[in-house]
Amino acid sequence: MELLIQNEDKFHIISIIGDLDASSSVIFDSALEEAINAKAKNILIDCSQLDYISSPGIGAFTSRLEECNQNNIQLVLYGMSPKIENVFKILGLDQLIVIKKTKEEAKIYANDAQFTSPLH
Amino acid sequence: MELLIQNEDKFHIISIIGDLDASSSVIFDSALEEAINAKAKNILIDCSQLDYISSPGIGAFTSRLEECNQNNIQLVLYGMSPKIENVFKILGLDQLIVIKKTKEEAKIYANDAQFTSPLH
Amino acid sequence: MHSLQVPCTKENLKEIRYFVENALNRYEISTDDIYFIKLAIDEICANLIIHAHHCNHEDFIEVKIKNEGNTFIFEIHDQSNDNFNLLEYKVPDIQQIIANKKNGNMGLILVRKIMDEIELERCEGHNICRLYKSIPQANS
Amino acid sequence: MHSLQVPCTKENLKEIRYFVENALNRYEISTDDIYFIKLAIDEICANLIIHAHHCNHEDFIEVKIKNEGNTFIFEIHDQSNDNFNLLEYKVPDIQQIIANKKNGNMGLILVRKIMDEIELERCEGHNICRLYKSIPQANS
Ligand SMILES: Nc1ncnc2c1ncn2[C@@H]1O[C@H](COP(=O)(O)OP(=O)(O)O)[C@@H](O)[C@H]1O
Ligand SMILES: Nc1ncnc2c1ncn2[C@@H]1O[C@H](COP(=O)(O)OP(=O)(O)O)[C@@H](O)[C@H]1O
Repeated sequence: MELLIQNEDKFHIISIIGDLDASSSVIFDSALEEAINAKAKNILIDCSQLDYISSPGIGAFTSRLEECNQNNIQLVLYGMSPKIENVFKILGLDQLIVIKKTKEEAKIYANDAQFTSPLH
Repeated sequence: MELLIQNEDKFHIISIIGDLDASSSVIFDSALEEAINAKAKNILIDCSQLDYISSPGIGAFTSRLEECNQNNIQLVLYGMSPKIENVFKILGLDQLIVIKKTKEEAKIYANDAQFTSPLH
Repeated sequence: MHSLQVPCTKENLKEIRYFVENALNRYEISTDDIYFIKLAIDEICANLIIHAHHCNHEDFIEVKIKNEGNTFIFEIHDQSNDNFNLLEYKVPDIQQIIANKKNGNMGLILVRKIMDEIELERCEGHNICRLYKSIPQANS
Repeated sequence: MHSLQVPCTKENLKEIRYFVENALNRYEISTDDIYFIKLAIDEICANLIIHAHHCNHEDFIEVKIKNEGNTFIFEIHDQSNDNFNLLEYKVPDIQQIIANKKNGNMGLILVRKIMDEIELERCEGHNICRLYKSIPQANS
């Protein structure tokens, strides 16, 4: 797996390239932690080149959902293949994690969410 | 393995993408045969995306060397990685098969060779 | 029967998935089903590698794939002494996992959802975890 | 020890190469050496699959990788009855192969050039072809 980290305006974008499994999730986990610690308010995860994900990869998101919600950090995943979306779906996580089709949609969502008061 | 077959002017170019092994060499073998039967005079083999070659892949070339020489067909390989060139080298085939670095060099070689009378 | 044996390191999970994919590719199994099967086997192997063998590369894990008609049997063999019982383990629910804020506990949920049946066999320090999956349309 | 067992089809050669590469990746072996080793094993396996098993997917071939210090031992196991003797086989020279105009006869030249030693063992219908390669700088 490789990570590509970019900042576009106020969006912190992490692109995951390859397989996110028990072996590679450690690195991704710290990249996500770093983004949160650096007080990024809009973290977009580009999954368009993500070939595979298993539970430790998914856990990187779920373990930080509360923290993101509490700190009004928008964590948005986009561009994932239907196969990978299915994994989130069978866990019921498509209801709890924000998943968008394109980068544009992800940005629009994050923008809007930032300015409406969060429910949590 | 995938093949991409293109004609650029008088050059018939076969690009090999992936692994050329005992399983895939059959298809490549017929593509090469077809090019010879279609009376292509300059057959360039683009090896820049060739990841692996084993003996049946190499045999596709060696088995047609005589025929190419007799019929004044220029068979030129180009763009191969050092690893793959090594395989030709340990067989001593770098002396018998024309291997060039770039497509341009391959074209220049084929052009020149076409107009100088062959030694064979 | 296809089989693969590799040392207990997390880096070998990718090789295990590649092996499973290659073994299943010659059957008429949808790529979605192949993905899920790879995932379930990956989760079981990752657990053994991490929790039972502590990533000791001198230990080994073996994956065997058999099929009987349209039922695929995946066996994961290892030789650890830990007495974790996958069959008695109650998976937590997802809300609880999120509230817990730790990364973990989702692998076995996936295995249970994907596989039809799970069987454990223990015999003189040799453990077999057997996963069954029936794919109605699969033909060799 | 790493091992892989697959049915005797040419489509599985890629899986065998991937397996060999993955097994060697954790040692300090140059990518050039890995390429050559993959090649030699591929050639032996292709010969067994094609000449000894006629691509019968009900037959199996197994590759095992061991190392003793800096010497790697690659074993290829199968169960055919053909009596081809790799060790007695005299490889032709390359000019002869070209004049012959047939695609073939280069695989064993490569194996001999790449490997340090080749050993055959036959025992009750079970054949082992053992290839030795020493890589001085290899460290796990
Ligand atoms: N083979 C095993 N040996 C020992 N403990 C295990 C084993 N498999 C699972 N466990 C225990 O069960 C828990 C749940 O496993 P799982 O759902 O796969 O999540 P994870 O391994 O990511 O925590 C693990 O955290 C571990 O404590
Ligand atoms: N395992 C084997 N069983 C039977 N015959 C074999 C075996 N391996 C090699 N041979 C014979 O030896 C010849 C040379 O093998 P090789 O150099 O690998 O070239 P190729 O297999 O491409 O012809 C083969 O053509 C085949 O006749």
